[in-house]
Amino acid sequence: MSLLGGGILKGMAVTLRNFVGSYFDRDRLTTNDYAWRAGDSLPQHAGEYPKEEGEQLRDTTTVNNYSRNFPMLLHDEGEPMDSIRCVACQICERECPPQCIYIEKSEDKKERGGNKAQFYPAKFDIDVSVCMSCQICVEVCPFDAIVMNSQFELSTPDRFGGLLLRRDDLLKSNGYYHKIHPEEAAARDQRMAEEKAAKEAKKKAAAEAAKKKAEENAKAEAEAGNEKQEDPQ
Amino acid sequence: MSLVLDILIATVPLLVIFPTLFAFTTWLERKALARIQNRVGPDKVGVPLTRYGGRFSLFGLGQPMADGIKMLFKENIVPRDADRLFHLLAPILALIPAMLVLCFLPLEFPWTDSLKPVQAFLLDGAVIFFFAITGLNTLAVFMAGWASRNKYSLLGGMRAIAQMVSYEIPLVLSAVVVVMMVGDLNAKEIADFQTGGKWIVGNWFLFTPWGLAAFVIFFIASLAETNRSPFDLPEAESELVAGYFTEYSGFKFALFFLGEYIAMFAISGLAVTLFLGGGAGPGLDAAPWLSVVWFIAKIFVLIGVMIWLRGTLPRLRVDQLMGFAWKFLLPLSILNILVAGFAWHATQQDSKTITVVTWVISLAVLYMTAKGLNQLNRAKVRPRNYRYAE
Amino acid sequence: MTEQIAFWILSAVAVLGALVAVRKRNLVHGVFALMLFFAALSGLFLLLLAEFIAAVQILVYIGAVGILLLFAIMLTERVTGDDDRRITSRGWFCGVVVAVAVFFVLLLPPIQQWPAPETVPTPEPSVEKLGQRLMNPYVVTLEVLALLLTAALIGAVTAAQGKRLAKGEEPPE
Amino acid sequence: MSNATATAPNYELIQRDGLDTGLLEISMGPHHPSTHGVFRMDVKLDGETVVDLQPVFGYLHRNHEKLAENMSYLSSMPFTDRLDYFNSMTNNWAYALAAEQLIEIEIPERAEYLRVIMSELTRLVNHVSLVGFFVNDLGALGTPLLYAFREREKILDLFEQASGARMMCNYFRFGGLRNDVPEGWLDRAREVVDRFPKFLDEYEKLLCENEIILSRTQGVGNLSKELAISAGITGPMLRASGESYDIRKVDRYGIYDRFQFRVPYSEGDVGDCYDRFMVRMLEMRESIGILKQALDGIEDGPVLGNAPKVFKPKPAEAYGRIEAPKGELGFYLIADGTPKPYRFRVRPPSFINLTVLRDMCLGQKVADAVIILGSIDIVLGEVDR
Repeated sequence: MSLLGGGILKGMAVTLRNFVGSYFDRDRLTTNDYAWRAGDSLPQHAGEYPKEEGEQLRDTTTVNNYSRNFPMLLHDEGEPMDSIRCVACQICERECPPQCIYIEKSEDKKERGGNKAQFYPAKFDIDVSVCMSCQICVEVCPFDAIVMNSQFELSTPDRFGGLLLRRDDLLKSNGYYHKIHPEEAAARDQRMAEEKAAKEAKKKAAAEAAKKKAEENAKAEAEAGNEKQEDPQ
Repeated sequence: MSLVLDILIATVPLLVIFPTLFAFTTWLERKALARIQNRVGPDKVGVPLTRYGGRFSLFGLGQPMADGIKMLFKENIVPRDADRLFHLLAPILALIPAMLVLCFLPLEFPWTDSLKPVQAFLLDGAVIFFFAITGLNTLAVFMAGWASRNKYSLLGGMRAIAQMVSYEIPLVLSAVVVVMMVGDLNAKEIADFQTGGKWIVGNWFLFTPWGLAAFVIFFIASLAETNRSPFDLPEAESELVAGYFTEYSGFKFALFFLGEYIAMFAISGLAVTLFLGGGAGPGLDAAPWLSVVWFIAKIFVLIGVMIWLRGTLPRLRVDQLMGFAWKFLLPLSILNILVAGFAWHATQQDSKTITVVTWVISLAVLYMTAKGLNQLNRAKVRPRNYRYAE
Repeated sequence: MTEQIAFWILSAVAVLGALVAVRKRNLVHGVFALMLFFAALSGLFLLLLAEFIAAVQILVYIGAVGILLLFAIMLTERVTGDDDRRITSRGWFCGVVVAVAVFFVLLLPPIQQWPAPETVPTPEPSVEKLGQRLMNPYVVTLEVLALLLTAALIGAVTAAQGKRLAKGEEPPE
Repeated sequence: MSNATATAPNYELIQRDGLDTGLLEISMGPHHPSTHGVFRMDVKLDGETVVDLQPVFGYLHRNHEKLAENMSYLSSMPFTDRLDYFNSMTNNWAYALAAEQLIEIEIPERAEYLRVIMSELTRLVNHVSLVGFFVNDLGALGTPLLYAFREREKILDLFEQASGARMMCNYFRFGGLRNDVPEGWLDRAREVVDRFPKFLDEYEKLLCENEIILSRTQGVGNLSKELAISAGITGPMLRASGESYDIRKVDRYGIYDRFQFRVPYSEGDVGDCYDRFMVRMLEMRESIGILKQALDGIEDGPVLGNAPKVFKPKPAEAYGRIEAPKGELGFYLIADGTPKPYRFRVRPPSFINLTVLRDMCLGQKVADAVIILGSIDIVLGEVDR
């Protein structure tokens, strides 16, 4: 160090450069308005509350590949409750780390989307004041019925009831899912289709095998019957 | 009756201009610090306190007004065990000396010449008075620290006393150089002494070796006097929460804030008077009232540097702070007085060569001393080596 | 007229400050009252056009003596310093006698000059003249005083340093 | 640690005759501006000198270990994010390492690379903001901290794009990662990594030569090598005391044996705040080197082996440890054949590094106690668990 206080002067040069740079260099000024980043398709003041009476709350879903906030229940095309994927198996309820999911299984079974009749959740509540957005429920769900939403503007004046999301609040269509997480949704749909195809193939194979087996069984039975007849013990 | 009128004419401008400047400075500081830190700073509140960011926001210039209103309406909390009287008096006592010393600044308002009583503020011993009254600030800080009945406050108050008492000495000693050169304690005389000269700045004391050294010492000491970073130990946020005003809220806090900034104006004003030629500047012949503008502009240059320092530097430790005052600034300022004395005699000869030689020698002596003192004080600090394990 | 008003206000404040300083049991309050007295005194000096003395009054008495007192209180009185114990005033009578006596001694010069001369020569005190006097006829005194203060300063530094233990030496418990 | 009567080893006792100077007891925290969370130091001051210090913690105790013993292995993963909430990725890794030992599972190549990338990015985030916080504790009004956060923001954006969350990433899974990074992510990561050295240059210019920082940090909070080793200190703090111990080199977990990198450590035996600060600055450069190699070496492939979501490991013990940015982070698991661990124990680096706080602070000024705490680098989520 040659100069008296040289280190301090160097530091001051750095701060001066940042001071000036913050006016010209986009990279230096990273502060942006709430929930808006360059390139996002959101309006600039996405996160601000309605400013005047009657002004609508703006769409505050982030469109980012894996962004996640709280879970939602998926349903396929049609009336939500007619095409809900959840079968109330309660795996997510059991695995949820902060235990924020409450499910009540329905009494009756309901047929949906051409599949065979299944139970459905009579009650499916998520307490978002407890939920920690960890996505474990999504991962353990064997039916791809629960996925992460990215709607983050959930503020409410009612801190008990308002933060307990009911089944009907949670139900979202697969189209909406495709809108907020296009890549992930596509991958999931593809996998589901593959699984379904595989399942059907398996079913077919199983059916064929069963048929074959049945034939064999019948044959064997016939043979056994013959034997039985021959050998009555 | 005319006396009352005169007093009003003399004081009201000070009472109006400087608090307004204070409001502006809070905005300036927040904005500048924000930009230094790559933030945007206040930009929402505009004229007249509009909510729409960007529409009438005017770079957030309405922010000080909003802050002030907020401060006024906040609850005034006094700790149960606090000394209520002193708790109330401390912020007032902090403001009074700061406002009082403003009167000693050689501000030449356009109406000053026509009215005699204003001149009464330009006392013969203005500089001495300035230092005497600035010192009263210490008491307010101590009072606040003691009356709050909070250990952080008390520590802050003790730190404030120690710091201000220590830094007053280099502050005064560096001003002595200028007083020696001018031969007068009158602020107006000192400012007038520096007018003229080449390119307006020729006679400024800043541009002499001893003046430069004195200015640097004065500026550093004034940072400490006004509790500015890097000497903001009495209110050290990371150690003492908020130091002596930990227990202050609402308008009392605002008064402390105001007092602190007014003290900044005052001490910067004195620095301008002593070293930067007072209200000297271009265009004074055509419009003498410009001198006020120049004076305040120079104050703002100094305050800008203070803000810049605040955005850059960490804080000193308490023992280093005292060591810096007693082991570095004090010897240097005493030596500076000696140098200035010799230089004054040498430059009386009115010979260019002797002047130049004196300047070079003074600069060298001052720089070497500063460097030597610096080395002495920082004996422990040395570069370290680091190895790498593969 | 204005000077009269100012004089009476300042005098009242000075007396009040002095009384409070004596009577108040809370030490810190007492010190601040004393400072109020000093400030009022400085104002009185200013009224007499003795501006240098006024400035020095503030600088030395409030800035130095007062703060020294505060330091002393802080160091000795277990941090807070607001001890509300009653002051036991044995021998208050002697105290009053001594006080009155001192007061009269102080009054002696004006009493001797009674009745006051009609025309008091208006003094023209100026800082400049004071400086000239200090630097010309009284320069030796000034230097000696400076030397004394320096000695005091060095003494204070040595006293403050205390006894530093050599490395490795056990602290006496 | 609780021996309150012991005289401090480096406290120069100054005798004052005849003055009754009481000690000032201050409770710094739990809502003090610079105790880095809900941490409390009961400090006894002689003037401004610390003569005794008791750390008090537990305000943030969340029963992490007991909770984990009552839920399946996978369900504990998001809770590990919350231990050291600055570095959720490395926490995930340490836990995944431990659990992977129990179920013996193959990890795909790409997942290993991404794990290294994520954890080194985490190291950058941690060190750069730690230095910012540290200088903030020194009183620098947040300027370096906000520069650090500016850069951290870019890395957190990467994390969000990959995992969906900025801080609570919950990204690692037993046998790999939860999902692959999106398209173009690696290019963005490379851009961030390439720009980082430029920022570091500026950062060093701002901080490393500043006389005030030098005089504030040198000789403050000395930690000798012996004490550091015997107290179990790990991470940059140990390396600042002069021991070149780094689990990335010792264990070579993951695929760290494939990368060329060096471990900076202090030459002397001082181990003061300055050393701790500098070691972290130097470590960031090495992390950038690792990141560049990893970003060059990564290839396409699956990221998750076929690990079951819920599993019942055979009764066994496992200890998985990594070099977290703060030190050795270990997870100790005992499986008993049920889907839940029988014992779940965390070895938190913050907590163990904090144990020497008193030794370092005694005899220093109160302002130093604050920066010593800052230089230890604690996160209360991990200290209290």
